[in-house]
Amino acid sequence: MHMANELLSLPVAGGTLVIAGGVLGLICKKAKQVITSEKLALMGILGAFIFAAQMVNFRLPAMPGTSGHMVGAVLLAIILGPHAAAIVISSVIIVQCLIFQDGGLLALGCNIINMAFVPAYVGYYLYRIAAARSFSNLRTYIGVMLACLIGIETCAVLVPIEATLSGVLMVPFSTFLITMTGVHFLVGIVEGIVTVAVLAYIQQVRPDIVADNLCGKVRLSKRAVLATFAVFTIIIGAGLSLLASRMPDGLEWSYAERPDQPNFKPIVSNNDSRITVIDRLQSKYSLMPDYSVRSNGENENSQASVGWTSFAGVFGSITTMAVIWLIAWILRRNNPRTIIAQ
Amino acid sequence: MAKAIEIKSFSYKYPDGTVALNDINLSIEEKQKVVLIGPNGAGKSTLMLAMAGFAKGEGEIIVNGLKVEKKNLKKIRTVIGCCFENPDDQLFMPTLFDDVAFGPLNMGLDIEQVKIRVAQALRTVGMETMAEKAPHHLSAGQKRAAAIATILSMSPEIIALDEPDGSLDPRNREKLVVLLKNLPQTLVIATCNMNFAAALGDRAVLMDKGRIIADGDAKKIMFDAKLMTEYGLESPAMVV
Amino acid sequence: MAKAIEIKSFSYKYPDGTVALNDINLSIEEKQKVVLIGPNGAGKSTLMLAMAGFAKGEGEIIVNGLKVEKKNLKKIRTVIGCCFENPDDQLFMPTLFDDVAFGPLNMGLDIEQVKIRVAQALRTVGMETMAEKAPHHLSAGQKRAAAIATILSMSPEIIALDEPDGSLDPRNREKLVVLLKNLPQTLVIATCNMNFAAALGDRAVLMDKGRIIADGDAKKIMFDAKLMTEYGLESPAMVV
Amino acid sequence: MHHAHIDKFAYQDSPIHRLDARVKFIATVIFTAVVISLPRTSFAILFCYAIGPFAVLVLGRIPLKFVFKHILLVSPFVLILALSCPLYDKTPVKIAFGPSAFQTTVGWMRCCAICGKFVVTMLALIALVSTTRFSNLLVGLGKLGVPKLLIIQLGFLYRYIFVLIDTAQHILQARAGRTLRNLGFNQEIKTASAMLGSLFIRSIDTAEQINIAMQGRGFNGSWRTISRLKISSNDYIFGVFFAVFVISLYFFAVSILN
Ligand SMILES: Nc1ncnc2c1ncn2[C@@H]1O[C@H](COP(=O)(O)OP(=O)(O)OP(=O)(O)O)[C@@H](O)[C@H]1O
Ligand SMILES: Nc1ncnc2c1ncn2[C@@H]1O[C@H](COP(=O)(O)OP(=O)(O)OP(=O)(O)O)[C@@H](O)[C@H]1O
Ligand SMILES: [Mg+2]
Ligand SMILES: [Mg+2]
Repeated sequence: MHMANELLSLPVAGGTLVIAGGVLGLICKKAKQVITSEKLALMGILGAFIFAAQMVNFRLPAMPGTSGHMVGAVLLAIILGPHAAAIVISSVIIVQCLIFQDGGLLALGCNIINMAFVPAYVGYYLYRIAAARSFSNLRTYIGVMLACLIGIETCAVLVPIEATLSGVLMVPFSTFLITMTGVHFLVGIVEGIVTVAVLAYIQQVRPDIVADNLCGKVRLSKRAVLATFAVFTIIIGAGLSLLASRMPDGLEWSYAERPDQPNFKPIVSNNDSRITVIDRLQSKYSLMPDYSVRSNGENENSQASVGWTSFAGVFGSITTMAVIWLIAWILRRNNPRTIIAQ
Repeated sequence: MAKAIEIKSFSYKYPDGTVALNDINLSIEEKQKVVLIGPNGAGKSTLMLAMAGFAKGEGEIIVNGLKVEKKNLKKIRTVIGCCFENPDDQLFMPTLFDDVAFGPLNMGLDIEQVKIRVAQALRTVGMETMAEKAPHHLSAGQKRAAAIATILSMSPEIIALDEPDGSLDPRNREKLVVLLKNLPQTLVIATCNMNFAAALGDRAVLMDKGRIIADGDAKKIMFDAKLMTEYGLESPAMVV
Repeated sequence: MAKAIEIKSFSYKYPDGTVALNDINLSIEEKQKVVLIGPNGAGKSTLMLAMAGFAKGEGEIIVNGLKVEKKNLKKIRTVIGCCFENPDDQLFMPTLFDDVAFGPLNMGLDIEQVKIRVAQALRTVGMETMAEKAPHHLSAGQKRAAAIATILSMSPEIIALDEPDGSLDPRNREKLVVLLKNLPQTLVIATCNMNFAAALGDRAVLMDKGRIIADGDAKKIMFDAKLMTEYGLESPAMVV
Repeated sequence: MHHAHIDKFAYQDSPIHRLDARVKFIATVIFTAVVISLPRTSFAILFCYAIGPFAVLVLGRIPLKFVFKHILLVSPFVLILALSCPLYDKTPVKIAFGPSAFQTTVGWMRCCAICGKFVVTMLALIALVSTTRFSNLLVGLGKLGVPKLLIIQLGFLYRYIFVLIDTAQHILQARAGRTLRNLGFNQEIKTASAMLGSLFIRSIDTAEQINIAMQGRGFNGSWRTISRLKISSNDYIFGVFFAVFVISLYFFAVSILN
């Protein structure tokens, strides 16, 4: 789920970073009026809670490709309100990047937009709409489920969009999209269940801490669970049949190039006009020019000289690194200072 | 007598490199009451974790004839019941009853039997009126008692308690001493309160810096003033 | 002598209905060292909270001549420094330095003065080399000392500590006794460890069930075996 | 409480550790930007860029084994996506490398470039994080204009992640100690939600205690800290080295490419 630097191009990374930074600045300014000093510690601790909750979660159905902090976004938005939640989750993402090196430094913008802003705001407002002023169990329950599911799916849609805009990956947009939304559908359901469970617990023991009071009572009644499963079976069934009809599209990559049929025209390749346009845009706003890949037979001579330059580059670098290491080793041996590692 | 626990040159290192246990050799007979004493950071808690199979290190630990390793863990945990340092961590269900019933239910007992066991365990620690309370509404001492009840209800053959006397007032502590003294099971108790240790144990194991420093008769070790001061402890003031 | 704290028929009820303090009358003189003793759930911690204005109940509390009420709270909190039970909750900044500097900075002192105070407070508790450490790198005893330093750096006229001896081994506890005994300020300490209480206090206040049972010379109260046993405590074994 | 192993190297001392957090942070951002904007099919230049973070790691006395273990730990998502490249772009290319030349596809070249860039930017990030105390990084970020509210949040997070992770682990241990057979799905869910709930309540209680502690020390809404960051001559030297390194490599790369 965490975008890495390498899957983004500089313009996309920079752009999202600026957007995320700007929005975050605005939110912070705005939130200053809403957030009382008593709430500061609560926000920080709830952020840490999301980290810790991942550990407890591991027994639940496996969630491939996601990090558990997704589980928190909607929950926090409901408890703290969307602004504070956006700030808390952004800080969770920054800590994941800076302490656990999960997600790249330049990809922070993308990650914050995908995993903090979108689930917090989309999720919160969906929840409010679905559960507004209704005191029925079921509606709140469905509101939370919908908020989690759609919040996460939106974020699952954003990842392939950003990647395609960047043009680094060759995976066709549709394939990437289908995979991501498929996987995150399951994740969303699990997230919904967990969120409802925690909310139900809070409702029981500490109803006072929720930002503007839960709408209705959240309780995992048997009927509600059954109803959800019924709805999801229908959705999954419908989704599957839809997917099946679009299969050739989704799987086109497997015969994008067919050696057994020399005349086969790949449907998707980098000849795709959209991708070429993006590519051109890319190289224009990149710091360095992209060089066109020289295909077979073209200008053997220049190819060879490039070969030697890159050879020199690689070996020169490796030698330099070895020398640096050696010098450091010798210095350290002659001057064994105690390391204050704790 | 049969051996309840046998530890053979066991060492354990935390992921950050701290050597918490260093070549531990210890064997505990059945029905013995052993107190683990030592200053803060000696490795008492870590040794408890290792006995229950939560700390996989070098060397061998054998509990009731079963080697502590992945495939035996389930069985070993029916044999040894551990109650760790912080009672808050021990109580994770919504009510005290659920918490005490959690173990017996998992043992596959039927409901009637579970209920009997829960009632018994709660009565033993004097909490029978609080079964329906939420654990986070209990006072510190009550939480401690409840945590011990969660172990008693499983009636394991070996009971291991880490600082069961922490944050208890003298009366509750004394109650605990009486309770523990009368238990028929093998008992391993870690504490740095010497009065409590002296009241409980027949045998004392003094640890420091991950090693066993002394092992033998509880009175003899604990009244060795020189030894105790050297390791930052004190002799018990009186035998309660 | 001037009164440091005066409590006049103060009562407090938790939101769930538990009456934790019931008609408390207490007055503490300046520079007195008072220990609050009592069994689990007596109301010691709640009384500490009330003194610092965190538990608004019926009755009156006057700290250094100031009535505890909303408009005085800021001033009162520069006068009384409270350190509650769990040191992990007391140390909330990324480094020890920031933590110890937090109070003085909020008092509006200038940076140079803050630095001097931090250095002094850390030296007093023997942690001057650890200023740049993150609290999660400290041991339990070090955390305890650090939590006390965060209070000392504000040099409040009254220092209130809740179970400062918890989870310390005898050596570390003794260090703490020496440190606290040498503080010039008014001291209010809650504990249910009688040895610790006897070593520290001139005056003891015995509480149970939210009431004050006895109040007077520490030695006299604590060696009154009948009284102590009645309220679930014990006489201290020796004066350290 | 004892997860020192995640950031233990940040507490060492070395010339690199003594550099100002801001300088290191900005350098890392620029370096990452330059590396990800490298051509998507070039691999050799990455090696040259790797020299930078490598030198910093070595000077900062960070064990390389630790670094690579960490990179492996966070790589799966990128790796999967990178490995999909060869499936989609099978335009054949011939690559010359020194004396030898071989046939491959653009997809593979891209895959290698993505993985290579991943490793190099990770090296840079780890070099930053393991030579800079998080507290100093926070102060630095604050000075660079990151909103205070966010800095406060980051501080709390850093402080309490370890506490709560420990708590979660303890709860899990307590549960394992009393779980003697496979529970049914229902029971599993019920227990998990009870555990999450109890963890949650503990978190809230902690927050309340912290709030009391903060107010007890005179906190009234404005967050004050002392900055102990100072730009020294060492920082200028590092800056010059960094600039020379990046700029000269840039011209080197451009000259290769054209
Ligand atoms: N999770 C951990 N990671 C790293 N080191 C740890 C961890 N837990 C404990 N340690 C270290 O291992 C050593 C032994 O710790 P342990 O908790 O076993 O001591 P103890 O005897 O129980 O002390 P106490 O009386 O304070 O409970 C100590 O030096 C401690 O700092
Ligand atoms: N948050 C709370 N909600 C309801 N009741 C509480 C709460 N905290 C404490 N109590 C109750 O108030 C009473 C006094 O508690 P307090 O914490 O002041 O006791 P104490 O003397 O500090 O005990 P200990 O020695 O265990 O620390 C107890 O009966 C306790 O159960
Ligand atoms: Mg221990
Ligand atoms: Mg208390």
